[in-house]
Parts: sequence; structure tokens; C-alpha cells
Amino acid sequence: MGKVGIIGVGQSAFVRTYPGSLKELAFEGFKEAVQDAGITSQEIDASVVCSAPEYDKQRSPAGIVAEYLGLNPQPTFYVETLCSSSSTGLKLAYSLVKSGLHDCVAVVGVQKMSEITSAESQERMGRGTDIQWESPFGTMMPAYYALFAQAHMNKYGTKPEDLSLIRLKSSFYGRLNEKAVFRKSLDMDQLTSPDSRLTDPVASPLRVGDCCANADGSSCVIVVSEEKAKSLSREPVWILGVGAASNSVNLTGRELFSGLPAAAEAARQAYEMAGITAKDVDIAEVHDCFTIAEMMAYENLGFAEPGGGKELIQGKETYMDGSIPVNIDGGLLSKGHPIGATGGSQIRTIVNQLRGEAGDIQVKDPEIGLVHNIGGVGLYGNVTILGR
Amino acid sequence: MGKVGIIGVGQSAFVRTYPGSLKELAFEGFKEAVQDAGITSQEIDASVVCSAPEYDKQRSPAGIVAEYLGLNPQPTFYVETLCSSSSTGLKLAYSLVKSGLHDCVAVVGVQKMSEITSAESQERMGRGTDIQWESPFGTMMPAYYALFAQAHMNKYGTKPEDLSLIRLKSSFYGRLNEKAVFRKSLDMDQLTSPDSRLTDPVASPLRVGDCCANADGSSCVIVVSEEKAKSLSREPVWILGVGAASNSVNLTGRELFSGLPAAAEAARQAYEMAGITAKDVDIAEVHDCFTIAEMMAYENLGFAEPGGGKELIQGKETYMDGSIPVNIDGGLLSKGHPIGATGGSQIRTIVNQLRGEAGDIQVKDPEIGLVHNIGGVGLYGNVTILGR
Amino acid sequence: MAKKEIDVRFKKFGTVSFTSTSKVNDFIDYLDQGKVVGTRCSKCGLDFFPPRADCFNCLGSDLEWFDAAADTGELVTFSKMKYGPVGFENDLPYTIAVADFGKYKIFGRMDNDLADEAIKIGMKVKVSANSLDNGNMNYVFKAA
Amino acid sequence: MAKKEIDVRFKKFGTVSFTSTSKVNDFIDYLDQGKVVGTRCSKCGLDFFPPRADCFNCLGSDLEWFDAAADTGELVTFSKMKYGPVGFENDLPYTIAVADFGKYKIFGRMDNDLADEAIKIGMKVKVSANSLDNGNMNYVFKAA
Ligand SMILES: [Zn+2]
Ligand SMILES: [Zn+2]
Repeated sequence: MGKVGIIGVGQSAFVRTYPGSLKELAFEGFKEAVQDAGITSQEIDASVVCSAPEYDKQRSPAGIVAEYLGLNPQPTFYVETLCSSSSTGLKLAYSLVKSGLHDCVAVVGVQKMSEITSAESQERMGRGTDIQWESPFGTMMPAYYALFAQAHMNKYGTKPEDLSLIRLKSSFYGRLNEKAVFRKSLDMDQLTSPDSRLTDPVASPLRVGDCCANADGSSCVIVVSEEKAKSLSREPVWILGVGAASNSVNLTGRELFSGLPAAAEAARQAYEMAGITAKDVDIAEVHDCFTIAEMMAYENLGFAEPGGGKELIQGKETYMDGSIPVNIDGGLLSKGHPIGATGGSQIRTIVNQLRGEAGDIQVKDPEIGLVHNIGGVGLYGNVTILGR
Repeated sequence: MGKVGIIGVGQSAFVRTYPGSLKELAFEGFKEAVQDAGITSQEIDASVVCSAPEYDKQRSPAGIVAEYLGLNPQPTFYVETLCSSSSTGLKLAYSLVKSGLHDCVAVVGVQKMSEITSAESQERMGRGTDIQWESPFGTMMPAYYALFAQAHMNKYGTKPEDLSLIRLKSSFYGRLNEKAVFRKSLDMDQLTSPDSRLTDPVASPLRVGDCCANADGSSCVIVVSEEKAKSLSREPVWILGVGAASNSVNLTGRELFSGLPAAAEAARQAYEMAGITAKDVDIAEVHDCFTIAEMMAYENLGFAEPGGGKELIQGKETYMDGSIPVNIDGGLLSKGHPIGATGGSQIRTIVNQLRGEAGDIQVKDPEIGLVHNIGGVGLYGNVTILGR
Repeated sequence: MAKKEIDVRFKKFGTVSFTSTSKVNDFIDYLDQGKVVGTRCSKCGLDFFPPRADCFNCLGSDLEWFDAAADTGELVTFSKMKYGPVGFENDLPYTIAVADFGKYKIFGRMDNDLADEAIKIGMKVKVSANSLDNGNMNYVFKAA
Repeated sequence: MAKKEIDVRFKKFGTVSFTSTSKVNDFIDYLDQGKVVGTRCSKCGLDFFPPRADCFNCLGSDLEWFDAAADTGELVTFSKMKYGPVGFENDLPYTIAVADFGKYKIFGRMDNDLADEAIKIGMKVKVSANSLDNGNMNYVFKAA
């Protein structure tokens, strides 16, 4: 079987409120990806639409999006793993191509979180976990990550200021990203002073500055077989490894509260499939919905030992000039987090880096890039390895 | 690459109101499939959860279902193509196995339509199509199929009584199916007399007797590689062909109103992949959410010429002893239609037939079976060919 | 971030509207003026009804409005609905239909004033802007 | 088909309940009696909290109730929430937590009477049935 690669990537600007419909939003990322691939949409022989349905009024968005993008009569379907939906979509596109069923698949990620009112949104957030056993206690996503932050701090001596260093890096690079929703550069004082709005508590020990923002946005990744790439005379970025794992929704099923085993297992699979180790990764995008999430990602991916994440950020090793640049497009903390579109945006950043087309944030000659994309609080773990 | 097959099938009883939660319902079909396969759930290395999310209060059902079934830390994800979700799940399971990423995948279909109130359900049904351009006119699924029935009758002279013959067959076999929600045997008088409740109009020309009922239910299909089947000493039913296609959601994008091109295209793909023609099919399950849907299926699958479906049913050719038995488990019209679970139930029926384990409805020595599963009114078309 | 004004004109479409914001919200203003407009790609010349903000063929977003109310179409199919979704109770019964205008099709409702017997596949129809009791707008087919 | 009576006891669980029907609805009756019960598989001997109606290990559905209120656990982690979802406004602020009881863990809330300073990872806790102002029930951790 031949290799499978990516020949086109695109995303819309990530914004608070998109002034159009879901399908129109999806068009923006799609158009960029198709033009980036230098193909017409007739070349695409299947599409995958990735999203989280509770933010849509539109039922069965795959059909409506495929129609708007001109992707009939090709098959299409909808896939969801919360915030990692488009990484799951990428894995499925890989398998559809690798298996020989298709040779050019568009992975469309889209989320219009502003489609519903903020009261409706709050209500849905209250149902983000097992609705029988956990939601009735009044849980929300920041509080779940806060539980992990608390345990991480207790076990390893991680400090709130260590987490703030992660947000500091994010804002440093977010300022350069024209498609990011949050482009202000922050300083350590704004992130740590008791007088700053960013240190207001959300769910202890996490504070406002530790959390990413909702956004509307879309992304698209065009996946092809080696043969198809040849026939189109395109040089793809190759998908070298895909790993995915799950963990129990109920925290009562977890063994560990200072890391996410589904991420570690997904990384193990992806490294093995790619035949590499963490040391071989030149650049990474990780799922920093909260600062603690990036800290745990360092450790789950093997960039640091468990508990060693704080030294990595203290030493600026995850900055552009460090030993392992992470989220130098601003990450979710600066870009915003339009659930279904997020994974595709991460993949786009890595593909652009591997092509040497990352502009201001281009690292020197990267050969291997990694995408870490999480659904829930480690419920769904996804790691993808890309290479030139 | 080796072949891909099915070693286990299961379904819950389909009922009006399941007296338990979504995950408990999912367990019923899963347990039957795992026991049918003669494996433990530890053998399963990935799961696909197939459903339509607007009927759930539970967000991201894949995680909650996988946890309840004991399928952590294996990857899981959610897939949706409305009423054909579990056929899409089967195609994805096929590709995940064929591509070498997994060797044993559980396709879990589940729908608890009674989870929401009937007012909520009605509201969602009102958003079943393009919410911008069609839903504001007050559309519902029976009316969509009615538009096709009207056009079919006008073009081919099909009569309401021809459609009633399809319901008559359904009820004849539904009576034998212990897992069906509707088990009464009907006679032609009940289906055609102006005094019968079953002839009350729903959306002209469709009447009460032409429509299937909502239901709660679950199904499960265990898909394995040839190698895995060998290592488990199981003789699978093989997946010989998978076809899928889409059509525009907005009817303004359709060329044809007397058939479903997405079904015909899916059939073409599946036949080609399996290297067979319609004549080679020994038994079929088709998507009869409405009587007209089964009529169009005859024609889209090539069991009859366009317009020739009425002669097929008039001649009882789709009965158990006819030339091409169709829906002799009672079909959706008798079994009920728990959206995400329906495709898996159809697959189960065909697998049992091909194994010679279909009991009262066993046809003689079938070698090739077909499953036709539609989402929307021909928005998503799926055809699967199975063989011994 | 300052809260921007959201253009919610599309809430005026249909007995119950499920969409507030679209890049083709001008459709509603035209409807107010008695026009039922589609869009035409200025590059490809393709006609789109319902109107689109983006052309799927050339991926361009330079589209012009055209008025369908001037054209005559042919009824393709129809169904008289005895039951409707929540919010449509007062409209019942009503008849939905598809009409073919050659370069495009339109999905909508038959004019309430048309008798059931007068509605036939193949009949010539015009599409017409229509005011609803709740102050909203839609469009209906009338015999041409 | 006659409409059957639906067992909706689970609506009584938590400040806002999102589930009405479950095969372990008896949990609510036990909670009313001051018991916080899990289930134990009679075949495998596995303890489940929250209680399950079916054992994922042996696929059996023959499970017995056990009372967790008798056991002592250890606090694994906690978070004090400043914001909550819709319907939880009157409870704020509150602290959610996970405690480890050896053969099983429990997710719940810390007793409101515990001072913030008294809540520490590693502290010994008991789980206790708790009545809510709206007439519903949940369970909380108290210092053991
Ligand atoms: Zn164009
Ligand atoms: Zn057991």
C-alpha cells in the first residue's frame, strides 16, 4: 500500500461571532484548502465533516456542508469526538485512502458556537460529561481541567506562575497570527498580579488567563493517496503516524489525575507507526484549551518527564528557538477554540511549517511535526505525526 | 490486503420507550453481538458509535457508550448520517480494518428517541432539512417522501394500493419478528378501507399505513480482518462491497423525484466492488421508512426497472419465496426505526440469513445479501454487499 | 471585545425561522419589495436558487441577484400536509411543492387560494412573495 | 399501544438532573434512606461506583448493591468553582472533588460546611447522602 499525504490546508479567521451561516463559514476554510492544493473540488471523492452538534441548529451538518461546497454526489458523513473531531476526521480520511476506498478526501472542520444563545451554550456546557452521574453536580470544562491542575501542582510542585508562562508564550505568538481571535501581547504582570482581570478565579487553581475562548471558525485538510498526489504533480506532507485512544468519561474510572493516559497512549501508537521517538519531533501543536493542558501535553508526549513540564517552559524550550517549539501559532489560548475546526487548524500550522511556508514563525528545516488534539478532559486522545 | 468480515451481530428489542438510559440500551445490542462472535470485549480494538444526536441529552455519546461497554482505552468516535449512521459506521469499520489500523472494530448503533419529549421531538423534526431554506415552510420527513410518492405515481401510474402491498408484506413478516415493535398482521382491507385508521392521510399521497414508527433500540456489528478471524477460529460473513453517495439536501438541487440517485450510485459502487450485478443478490434488506421508499429501492437497486417496482410487489417477488426476498424480517415498517440502530439491525438480518441461522424466515442457501440504508430523503445513500 | 451588531434579518423568513444570520440576508429586503431573488455567479453564469453567497463551481464570491418572480416554471411535485412541526399548527393543512424554472428549481408552498383539484404536476406556476400572519414573509407558487 | 408508566425516579438526582430513566433507579431510593450505593458483580466481584446495571467484564447483569457510606476514602483532587452552568447559580461557589475508596472512586461535591483551608488532597473522607434546597438529593464528602 502506498503512502497517504496532505496536499492542501486552510482555515477561516477564528472570530467571536461569524456574520454568516454554518455552511458559509465552512466554505472559507474549504476554499483556502482547495486553492492551496491547486485542485478543483471535482477531484475530491469523499468528505468528512467534523464538528460538535450541540452548537448547531442545523441537523446533520455533513449534508448541508457538502451541498454548499459542491461535494455531491460524493459520499459524506459527520464525525465527532468533541474538541478533537477534526483529528478523528483526519484518521478516518487516512484509513479511507489507505484502504483503497477513496483517493482524495476533504476533512472539513467547522463550528459556529455563536449559533446558539449564551444561555443555551451554558446549558449545554452543563451537560458536557456523564449526564447521569457528573453533570447533576454542576460541572464545567474549566473545573475538570482544574481538577487535573490541582493534582499536578500537588504531586509535582507546579505553580500557577508556571501555567502563566504558557499563556505568556501563547500571547507572544498569537500577536503574529492574523487568524487568531486574541492578538494582544500579554506580560507576566498582567498574568500574575492580583489586580489583573486575568487572575480572577474561574475554578481553582485555574484563572481567567489560563482559559481559551470560544470562537467561530472552520478548517479544511485535503488528504490524498501517493498515486493521486503524483497524478496531480503535488508533493504532499506525509501522514506518518496516527494514534487514538479513549478514557472513561466518569472520573471515577481514571487512575491518574496529573496527566491524560489517552494522550500518552495515542502518542505511543503514533510514534510506533511513524518509527520515531519524541526526540525526533521538530515542531508540535498541542491542545492547550487550558494552560495545564499544554503542561500535561509536554509530559504525555515525552517532551518532558512527568512533572518536568514546568522546567521546559521555564527554560523557554517550547519557544520558536527552543529545543521543541510548541504552539508557536498562538495555540488555542490565542487562536480561540472553535471545537470542530481546531484540529484542522493545528494540522494546517504543522503542514505549513514542514513546507517552509510558515512566515514569521517558520522554524529552521523541520522534518517531523506532531499534532496533539484532545476531546473532553482526556476522554479522546489523538496524536498525528506528519513528515516531509 | 486480506478480506474483511463480520463475526458477530446483535440487536436489542426495538420498543416504543426503553426503560433505561442510552448506555444501558447500547449494552443490549453489544452483548448479543459479542456473545454471537464468541469473543470477549478485550478483543475489540476500536469502536464506532452511530446515532443521530438531536435525540440525546447526553453530549458526545461515543465516550459514554464506550465506557459502559468496557471499551477503554481503545479509540472510539461518533458518526452520523441520519438514518443510515450505522451503515456509514460499517463502511468506516471496513476501512479501519482494511487499512491495517485495527483488526477488530465494534460498530454500535443506538437511539433512544424517547429520551426527549414528543414536543421536543416534533421541534427537531421541523429542523430535519436545510434550516435556512426549507424548514421555514414547515416540512417533515413523511412529506418529503410524499413528494417522491406523488412524482412516482404521476410518472409510472403507481397506485396507493401498490404501496399498501408493501406494508402488507411487512406486517406479514413483522408478526414473526420477536424484536419488532409492530407485530400485528394486517390485511388489505385494513390498509385500504376509507374507514380504517391506517388510511388517514399524513401527507398526500402517503397515509398512516405507509409510515414506520419511531422506536428505541440498539444494534452492534463486530468487524474483523481475515487474519483476526483465523486467529479466533471464526468463519466470518465477508464484506464484499461498500458503496456510499450523497445528494443535495435542498430539493432544488435534485434532478429526479421518482427515485434516489444516491442509492443508485451507492449500489453501482457496491456491485462493482463485489464484482456482481443485481441478479446475483439472493436476499436484501432495504430502507422502508415509508412504503414508497421500498418501492424506489427495488428500482434504484436494479431489482426492477424504473417504474417496475409495482409489478415486483404485485407478483410477490419480494416475499420469502419470490425471486428476490426483501425485508422479510418485517423491515422498518414493522420493526420500528431507531435511527442510529437501524442499519446494524439490517446487517444482522442479512448475516443471519447468510449463516443459515434465520429461523422461520430462512431462505434457501443464500450466498449474496444486500443492505440498502438511506439517510434523509436520499441525502445519504449506502449499499453494502455481504457474502459467505 | 466590543459586542458587534449582528444582522438577524433572516429571522423574518418563514412561519418559523431557524436561521438568523447569513451572507445572503439581503434576500429578505428583496422579499419585502416583492422580489424572490436567486444569485448568479458573475464568473460562471450559474444560477442558484436558493441564493448562495459563494459559487461552488469557481469558488468565487462575486454573485449578482436575479428576480425569479418574473419567470414561469412547471410544478414537479407536491404534497398536502395534514401534520406539521411545532409552530406550524395554525398553517395546517398546507401544500409544499417543487417547481422547475429551467436554470433553477424552487422549493416552497402552494398559494392557499388554490383549490386542491387545481394543483397538478406539470401545471405552469409563478413564484410570489407572500406575507404571513405573524409578520414574517415567505414565497408561494401561483398558477401562471 | 397503551402508554406505559415510565420510572422517572432519577429526576431527583442533583441540583439539575438530566436523566430520568435508568436501570439503576433504585439508587435514588437508597439515597433517600441515607445510603450511597454502588453495585458489585456477583460473578466477577468487581465493585462499580457509580453503580452499573451491567458488568462490562463478564457482560452479566446480576449485580448487588453495596453501601459506600460505610467506607473511608482519600481525597484525590478538588476544584472550587466560581462559575457554574445554568440552574446551578444558587449553589455557587461550590467545590467538586474525587475521592479514592480503594476498590472504587467517587466523584461528588465537598460538604458546604467544610472551610476551604480544611480541604486538602490526601485528607480522609466519607461520602454522605445530602438533601438539596429544591427537594432533590445528591451526595457530598465530609472529613472522616
Ligand atoms: Zn462561479
Ligand atoms: Zn462481572
